[in-house]
Order: sequence, then C-alpha cells, then structure tokens
Amino acid sequence: MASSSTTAAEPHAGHPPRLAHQFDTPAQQFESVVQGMWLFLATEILLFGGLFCAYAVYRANHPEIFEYAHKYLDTFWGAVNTVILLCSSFTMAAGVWAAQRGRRVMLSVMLALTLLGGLGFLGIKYVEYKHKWEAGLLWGRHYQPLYPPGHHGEDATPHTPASPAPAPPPPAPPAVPAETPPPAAVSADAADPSWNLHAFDSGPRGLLLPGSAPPVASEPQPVRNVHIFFGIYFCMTGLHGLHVIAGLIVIGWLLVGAVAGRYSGGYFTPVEVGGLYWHLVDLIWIYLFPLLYLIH
Amino acid sequence: MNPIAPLPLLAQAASPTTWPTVSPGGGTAWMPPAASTAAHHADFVFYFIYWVAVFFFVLIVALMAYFAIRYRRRAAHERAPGAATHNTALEITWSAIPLALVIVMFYLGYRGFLDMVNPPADALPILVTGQKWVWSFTYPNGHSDTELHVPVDRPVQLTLWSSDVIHSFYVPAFRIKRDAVPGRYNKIWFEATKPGEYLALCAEYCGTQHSDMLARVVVHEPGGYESWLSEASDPFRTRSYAEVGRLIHQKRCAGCHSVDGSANIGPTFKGIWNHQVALRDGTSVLVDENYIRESILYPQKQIVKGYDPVMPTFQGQLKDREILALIEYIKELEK
Amino acid sequence: MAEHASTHAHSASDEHVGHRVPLWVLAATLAALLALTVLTVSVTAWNFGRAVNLWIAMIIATVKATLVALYFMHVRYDKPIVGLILVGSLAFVALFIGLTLMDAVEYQTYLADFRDSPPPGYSPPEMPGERPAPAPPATPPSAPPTDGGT
Amino acid sequence: MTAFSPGVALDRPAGPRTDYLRVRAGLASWLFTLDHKRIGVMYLVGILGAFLLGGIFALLIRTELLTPARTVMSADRYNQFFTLHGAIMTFLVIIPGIPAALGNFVLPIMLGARDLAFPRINLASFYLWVLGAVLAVLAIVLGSVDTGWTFYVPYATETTMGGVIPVLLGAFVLGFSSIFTGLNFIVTIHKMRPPGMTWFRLPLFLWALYATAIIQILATPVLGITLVLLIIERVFKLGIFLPALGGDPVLYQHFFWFYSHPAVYIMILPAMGIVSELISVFSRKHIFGYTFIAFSSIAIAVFGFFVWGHHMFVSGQSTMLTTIFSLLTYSVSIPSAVKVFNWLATMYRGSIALKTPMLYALAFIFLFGIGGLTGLFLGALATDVHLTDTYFVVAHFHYVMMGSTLIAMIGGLHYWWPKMTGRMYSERAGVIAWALVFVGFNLTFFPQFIMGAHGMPRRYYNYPPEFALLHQLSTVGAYLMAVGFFLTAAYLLHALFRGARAPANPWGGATLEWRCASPPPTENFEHPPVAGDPYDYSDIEYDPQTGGYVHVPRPAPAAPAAVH
Repeated sequence: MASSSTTAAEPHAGHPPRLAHQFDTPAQQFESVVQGMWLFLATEILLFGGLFCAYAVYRANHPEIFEYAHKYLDTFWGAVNTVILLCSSFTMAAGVWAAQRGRRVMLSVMLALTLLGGLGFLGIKYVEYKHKWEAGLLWGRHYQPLYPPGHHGEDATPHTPASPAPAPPPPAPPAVPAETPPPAAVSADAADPSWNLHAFDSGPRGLLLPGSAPPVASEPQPVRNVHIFFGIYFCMTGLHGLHVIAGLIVIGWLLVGAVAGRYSGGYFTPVEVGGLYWHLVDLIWIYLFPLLYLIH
Repeated sequence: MNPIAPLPLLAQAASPTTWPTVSPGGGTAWMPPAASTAAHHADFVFYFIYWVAVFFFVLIVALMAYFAIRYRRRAAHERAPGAATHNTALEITWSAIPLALVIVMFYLGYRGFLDMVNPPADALPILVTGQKWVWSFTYPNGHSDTELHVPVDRPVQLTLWSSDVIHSFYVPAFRIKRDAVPGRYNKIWFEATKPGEYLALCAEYCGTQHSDMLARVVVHEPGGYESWLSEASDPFRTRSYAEVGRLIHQKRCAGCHSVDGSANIGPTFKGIWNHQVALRDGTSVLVDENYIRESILYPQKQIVKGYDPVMPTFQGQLKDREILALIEYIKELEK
Repeated sequence: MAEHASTHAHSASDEHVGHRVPLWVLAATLAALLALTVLTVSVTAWNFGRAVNLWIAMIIATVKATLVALYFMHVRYDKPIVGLILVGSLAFVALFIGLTLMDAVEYQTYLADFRDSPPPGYSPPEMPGERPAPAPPATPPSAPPTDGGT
Repeated sequence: MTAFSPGVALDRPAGPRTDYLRVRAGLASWLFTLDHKRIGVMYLVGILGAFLLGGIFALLIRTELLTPARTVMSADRYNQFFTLHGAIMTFLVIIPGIPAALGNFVLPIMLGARDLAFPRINLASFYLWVLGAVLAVLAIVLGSVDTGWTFYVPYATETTMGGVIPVLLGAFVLGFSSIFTGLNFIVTIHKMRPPGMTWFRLPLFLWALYATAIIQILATPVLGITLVLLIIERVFKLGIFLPALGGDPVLYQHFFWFYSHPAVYIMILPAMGIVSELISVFSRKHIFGYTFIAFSSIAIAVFGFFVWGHHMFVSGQSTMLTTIFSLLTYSVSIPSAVKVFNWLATMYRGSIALKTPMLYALAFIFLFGIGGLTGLFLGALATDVHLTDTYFVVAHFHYVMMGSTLIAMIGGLHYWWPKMTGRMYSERAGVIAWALVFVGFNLTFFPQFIMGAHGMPRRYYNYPPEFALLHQLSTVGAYLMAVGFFLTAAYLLHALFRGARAPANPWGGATLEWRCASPPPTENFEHPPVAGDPYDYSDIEYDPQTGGYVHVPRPAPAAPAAVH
C-alpha cells in the first residue's frame, strides 16, 4: 500500500538509500507513510461503518431476527477464530518489535506465525461457510434452512426431531445458548397464520386509526425475514475475509522481504504499515464476534 | 404577471399529447395557483425567503460591480490603496445577521411542515397506489379510481404506497408531495380550498413513462363529492357492460393498449377476440374470457410475443364485474 | 492543528524512527485480550436483558479494541494526530449510524402498518425460509409474487 | 534545516533540460511519470474529455426538451442520456475536476515541496480514474443505464438495462481514485511543508483542498460500501434494501446521501479556494479575513456531514429527523455567506484587474449567490415539499455545481494556464468566451427556476405545453454555452502552440508557484523560497520587460520563525 512509494526510491543527490526524492529525511518519510496508512485505515473504518449501520438498523428494529438466527452460528468456532486472530496480531506486533531491532530471524518467524494464524482463520471460516451453504443458511431467497437453529452439525443430512444434533468435533461449545427453541419451531413456521390475508372489501386497515391493533398480534409470531441476518452476516464476514486475504498477501510479501534481509533497524516502514493493516483487520473482528455470535 | 407563456407555435406543432396544464392561470410570478391551506403557508414562506434572497443578491452584486469599476486597476504597477486585512467585529456581524435570518426561515418552514404531516382526526382517508405508470385512488367505500376526487374545505388524508418502484405523488396546486415507497405507507394530508380541476404528477423518476404518470384531481363543491362517489362506485346502474368497459379502458388501459390496432407498450385490444395469439415461450393461446381475466390479474403468466413483461397486476383494483365489462368492450371492438 | 513543519528536530541519520513498545507490554496486551475474550463469551451464560447484554458485549469489545490500538498499533506512543484520525473516523461512523438509526427507529411504524394491514389486492411476496421447503402450506391465498419480471 | 537555504527565486525561464514538459519525451515518459505536474496535466486532459462527453449528453437532453413529447429520441433513450450526463459529470468531471487536475499540479508548488508525499499512489489514482472512465464507456456499450445517477432502489435493481453494473463498478473505482487523492493531499500538507510554511501561511486554496480531502477520506468509503451492497442486491438479491425481501429502500437513500451530500462540498470547496486566490491576486490586496475563510472551509467540510437527510424530506423520512436535518442544513449557509462577504471586502479599495480569471471569479460570486440563496428555499421544509424533485432543484444544483464549481475550475485553468504550459492565451478571446458562457449559463438555468417553482418535475421527457417557451430558452442557452466552451478550447489550444511566452509571474501572485519558472522544472524548486504571507503583495513589482511581475525582497523585519 502506502509503502510502495518508498521501496524503490529514485537516486537523489545526497539522499540516503530508500529515501524518496520528495522527502528530506527518513524520519519525515516514515512519519508520512505511517500517517498515510492511518488515513487509509480511517477509510477502511468508514467502509465497514456502512455495514455496521445496516446491522444497527436491523438489530434495533428487529432484534428477534438476530436472537433467532444467531443460534445457527457456532460460538465455539467464532471464539476460536477470535483467539487465533488476537494471537496473530500479537505475533505481528512482535514482528515489528524484531524489525525495529534488526532481528531478521525473529522477524521472519513472527511473520510466518502471523501468516499461519491468518490461514487458520480462513480455514475455519471456510468450514463455517461450507456448513451454511449446505444447510441453506444463505441470503435472500436462498435462505432455505434444513435445520432449526442451535443445530451445528457439519453434516448435511436433513434434520429430524428424533436425532439430536451431533456435537461439533472438538469439545462442546463453551456457551450453548440456554434458550434453544424446541424442535417444533419448524412446524410452527409452517402453521403460521400471519400471511392468511383477510379480504379487504371496505378499504385497507392501514387507513384506520393507529390504535386498532392487528388481530394476529396475540398469536406466537414466527420470526420473519431471518434471511436478512444471513445477508448481513455474509456481507460483514465476507468483506472482513477479503481483508484477511489482502492482509495475508501483504504479510507473505513482507516475509519474503524479511527472509531476503530487506529490512533493518533503520528501515522497516513496510513491516510497520503492514502491521497496522493487520491490526485493523483484528480490530474489526473484535466487534464482529460479539455482534454476530454472542447475541442473547 | 404570470410568466408561464401561452403555447408557442413551435411547441404546438410538435406536441401530440393531451397534457393538461399544471398552472391554469391565477398564480403569482413564481407560484402556480394555490388551492389548499398548505399552499397559502408555503407561498408565504417562499416569498419571505424570496425577498430576503433578492435583497442580499442585489446587495452582493451591486457592491461587486461598484468595486470592480471604482477600484479598477489603470496601470499594471498600480497598487491597492486599502490595507485592512481583517475586522473581527465586522465579520462576526455578517455571520450573525444571516444566522438570525436563517433561523427564522427554518422556523417558518418547520411550522408549515408540521401542519402538513399531522392530519386532523376527521380527515377523509384515501389510499393512493403508485405503479408503473398510473396512480389509483381507493376510497373509503372500496371504490378504486384513477382520478382523485375530494370535497372542498375538508381535510383529506392520503396514504401512499407503491407496488413496484418509488413514485412521488405531487399536486403543485396544493404544494404537497410525498414519495410512494414499496413496502411501507407514507402519509400526507391537505385541505383543498378552491373547487376546480388540478393535476397530480409523479415527481420521483420511475422509468419509461415517468412523465406521463398523471392524474386528474377534482375538488368538488359541497355535496358534489358524495354524489360523484356513489355514481362512480356503481357505473353499471346507468350504463351497459361494454360502455363501462370503454370507460375503464380509457382510464386504466389506454396508456399501453390501443383500440385501433396499433401496437403500443402492450398489444392492441382490436382484432384479438377469439383469435390465437403467439406467446413469448413459443406457445399460443386463444383470447377468450379466461385469458383476458388472467392477463389482468396475473399479467406475468402469459406474455405476448414481442412485448416486455411490464404490466402490473390489477388485483384489488378491478372488480370481477369490471373485468367482465372490459371483456364485453373487447368483444364489442370486433363489431 | 498543532502539527508543525516536521523536518526540524530530526537528524538526517536513518536511525530511531518509529516507537519501540517493549515486548513484555505486547505480551501483557495479548494476555488481557485473551482474558477479555473468555469473559465476553462466558458472560453470555447470564441474561441481563436485551439492551444490557448488548452494552456489556460492546463495552468489552471496545476495551479490547482500545488495547489493540494503544499497544499493538502503538497509538499511545504516537503523535496525537494519529489518535485524532482514529477517533475522528469513529466519530463519523457514529454520526452516520446515529442519525440513520434514529430515523429508522422513528419510521418503523410506517413499515409495521403496511405489514400488519397491507392494501387491498396486495399479495405479499413469499418470504424466504418462512415455510420449510418440503412442506408448503395448503392453499396460500395469495397469488403469484408481484415482483415478477418488471 | 540542513537541506534548505533561504530563497533563491527561480524566476528565470527554465531551459528544455529542466522544464517539466520537455525534460523527457515520448509517450512512456508521460504514462509512467511520477511527477505531480504531469499527472495533473493527464488528469486535466482526461477530465476535459469526460466534460465533452457529458456535455454532449446535456445538449442531447436539451435538444429533446425543445418540444413536449418526442423531439428527436425515445423516452428510454432520454432516460439513459440524463443518467449518463449526471453520472459522468458528477463522478468523472466535477468531483475530481479541481483537486485531481489543478490541485495535483499546484498543491506541491504552492506548498514549496518537490512532489506529493506518495507519487506512485498519485499515479495509481489517475489510472483508477481511467478505469472508472472505461467502465462508464463500457456501460454505454453494454446496453446503457437508465437509473438516474442516484441509483435509487428498487428501480436500480429492477431495470433491465445492461449497463447498470459497469456504471456502479465505475463509480466504486472512481471513489477509490478520489480517496487516494485526498489521502495524498492530507499527508503532503501535514508532512511536507518546508520551514516557514506554517498552517496560517497556507494559501487558502490549500486550506480548501485540505478540507476537501477530509471529506474525501471520510465520506467516499461509505459510497464504496453502498455501491458494493447495491451490486450485491442486484446480482444476488440480498434483501437489505429490497422491499420485496423485507428490506428498506429508504435506508439505501441514507447510505447514498451520506456520501453524496458531502460530495457536493468536495465539489464546491476547492472552487471557493480558487476564488479566494483569484480575488486577492487580481485585487492586489491582502485577502480579507484569512482565518475566517480558512476555518469556514473546515466548518463547511464538517457541517456538510450533518445535512444529508435534506435530500429525503418527502421520501418517508421520519418527521423528527426531517426537522433536525432542516435545521442543520441552514448551518452550512453561514460559512458560505462569510466567504462571499470576505471576498467583497477584499475587493473594497483594491486595485482590480479585470483579466479573464478575475471575470470568472466575479461570475462565480454572481452564480454562487443565486445557487446558494436558492438553497434557502430548499432548506425550509414547507417550501421544499413543493420544490423538491422539480426543475427548481435542477437549476439550484446546476448553479452550484456547474455555475460555481465548473466556472471556478475554468477560472483556475486560465489563472494557472501560463504556469502549466508556459504560454499566454488571448485575453480578448478569453473575455468573449467568458461572456458567452456567462450569458448562456444564465439563459439555460434561470428559466428552470421559474418552471420548477410552477411545478415542472425533473427527469421529465414530456411536459405541459405552457412550459415550452421556458424550455426553449433553456435549450438556446445551452447551445450558447457550448459555443463559449468550444471557443475556450480553441483559443487555449491555439495558445498552447502559438501563444506568447509566459513570464514566471504574469498576474502578480504572491504564492510560491509564481516564484518558480513557467513551466516549472521537474523538482519545482532547487531551494524552496522561504514562505511569507501568501497575500502580501508589497514586494511584488511590475516588470515591463517581461510583462510579468517579479519578487523584490525588501529588508523587511524578518518573519518571526514561526514555531520552533
């Protein structure tokens, strides 16, 4: 990103190597690049801000969608991914620490660990996506769930109320939602009367006084528009996943440079800004995790 | 002093349409005729801002022109006589005066708007449906019509929705406008003050015939609204089925379907009865009562070859009897 | 705005750019982050009500995010302008979400009225996932979806 | 301070070896250049090309509106043309216009820097602009687009035209081009100011570009995510905005206007910056109320984020938010008014030279006066309900976006033309073209205020016959304006090849760009001059030999070394 302008500085009389001609001192260049990166991170925050806004609007107005649908998500794997990402953020910070001291081996190891962490995160994300794909837990009209919520089976066999949900491979989730609805939820859906339209012979009820409550209000309402949760879920985690992939490409490139000994205690700007980017990816996940997985 | 000119010759020659006038005269220099309570307030706010704006604009331009002439540089080396580079008191003054003025403007506009959104309890409710590209109005007795008829001096509340894209219901003479948005009800109310005929337009861009999405607005003298509604609700009392069908065609279908054999957005009604028509999917179908009925209620099911699937459904807007009347009219066209 | 022309005060040597956060601070930050992750997950065992649950989750997340920003991203050691950029961008996100949310909450009644009493002849589109695919309910009164092919 | 030695002015003409235009030759030396001046020139060429394209669409629209109903094209064609006109003019012309073309050229020189902080990102942003332009053209080829430049849902997700997705992608890419330009400008202004160039010695154009860059950074990403969501809605039917899936089309409008209203200030702020420069230089008088103007730019940039809902007064926005947005909308009018009064006070007791750039600046005040004051009608709720979505709005935003932004851009182009090309254009032709544009513009758009107030909705193919005369006046005005623009293009091109050699400082400006040669050398300054007050003309003297002005340093009391 911002670092690219500094990697191949044009030779300029009296300039140290790697100092671009428009700068006077390495410190000025370093500060400029870091500030540029921070401004770029600000645009990333605003970019995600749009999705957080969509989330906030639907969560505030339809909390029931989120309370119902998040049970399709597996808190255990979300938590594991959070831990992985936090650890990779730490290794990245440690990598910067090593780069500042010119410790090439440690920098390379730390970058490699960060890379592994990111790949692990994506691997788990892949498993989660695959499960949702197979279970029909998708956006819009593709939302055709095979299971009731709370069922985290990785297999794609249709759910029958008789067979309990197989536990996920690793130990049971730390917090199984206490209020898992009974399996009858599906049949409640089917019997929902809310779409039985009343014949309108004498004008729409919408024109009546606001005080007259609709007659179906007392009946147990199934949750409508659950697909919106999955639309938001895929947008948010998808955009975040794209950022993880971009971050991994940057880190891979840094790793190559580190192994080749391109960075020193006096010049480690790319490691620094790559690290900032990776921390932002972490920062956003820190919010996504409770907002998507920990609703209760 | 209405600047809206009578029809110039050039336009007359080229305009085949039957657009009614938006400003039938009687307005002011800047505003069309005012025919609702909201219109009078809106015009007051408009002219208040107008005169403030004119004052400041004339002041700015006059000073600018005066300075440009008075202090004109006559020789290239000439220097500016003045030196003041700032004057805080002056600058605070010319920030504060506009501030005070715009707060007044905001307040005036806000008061008019509050009146516009809070209907009186006894307002006459009318449902307005926007669809490409026709307005329909459903009256409290269930009658649905493409014209808006309202009594004079009585508040009317419009509840707007759209069955496809966003439209905007706009009556210039009443100074009201509100979007019709799919999936929700938007509301607005007005009280007409002058009997007569006005025009409602669509103000939110909605596609090919956006500019022809018009509706006649009739403000009745006291008592006129009730007699119109009872007459319009039961057109069969005095007319034959085919005659009613002709009226319905004029109101609802003529925009897309001709009766003289020429093609339009949809197929013509002439020469189809009891004939086979080719469909888009390669099959063909006989035009009979069932086919016409289905085309009106479920227009997306069978699309005639060569046409786009753009027709909206008329479910809930045409009653069975009215569909029968249309069928009779189409039969009649063959004679 | 207190930023000055930045070329002064730095020697032309290329040593000592950036900020050196001690390694133990980074490790302690990680430990705190992991502890907070355990906390935010385990706290879901209790239900304090919709709003409080959300607030607890968001406060913990904000503490975590602050730790990451201050130490991993070393905002704490940077010039104030960096913090200003971060806080400023968050403030504008808050502005965007805040005003949009205020409006959306206010106008929900318009949507609810429509849902509860749709206009005559309106056939609501079939909502995804409302009926399980294998067993559609008998005789839905509504006709084909209106969002057909316009 | 090692790198600098105080001001040796470079106002001798640069030879072919140093002049940025001729230092290297060949197409590749332009396509891969990292010189901000060359990138600025390439932007300028591209943007003027896009302006021609958008202008042709405008003329086609105006031709169609010569008569009610069909004049020369079908309704669908008309809908495509106004969409393309809007999208091209907004995203390809006026948003990048001043910052990316003129700003790119001038900013580092005015600052006393050798280049922008990130020359490669600067070049990348230019190529993103090119990609956006290619996508827009692709959209025209692939079945065009008829959504209006606002892409309102659900129309934009339902229309069958094939060009919708390319246009959305194009706008997305252009957003990133804009972000990178803004990012570059902010870092450059923060970090690359040479000694002596303190914040309050920044020329006001730079303050304006700085304020603009803040908006570009903070608002444009939201456009990005909005367009991505819209593409996903159209392709995959996501359901966040689509009413048929329980979504909310009004939410889309919030998303769209959160960017697109501040975008208006991306357009107008740099224009105000140019006018501040022009008024002061051509009055030979210190700008009046420097700090008020500088801070009013920042104030407009910030307030600009608080008012987006005023595009939605009739859309189904709640009454409460509508009221709040109306009140906040008026907050923007104060800093705008302050600027206008300060410009007038600058002219007072000045020494005013009515050269072409100054004429454009005066036209700006006139047109912005009308554009700004008609905004008051649209901010008041009771009148906005009547006026919104009519030609009144069309006229209002054309007065602001075209009459103000574009006019200032052309004024700036004339002002810096000698600096960019090293050639003078014909002053007489300049004045004639200015008069044509000015009269043509008012003839085009003033009748639209009258039409709109009388209830003529916008985006109408057909219209009531009583509006025909006003529409015809408007069309005649558009052609007049086109003649003016073609004349401008002709004499500027003529000047490029045949114009007289420009002196280093033809207007007597005191900002730093006038202290390097015309055209400037690649590195701008061998040793940047120590910046003084950018509006202090006391040591600028007319030099009859070159026909320009020269900087004659006086033994003035040394400026207190600003900060350290």
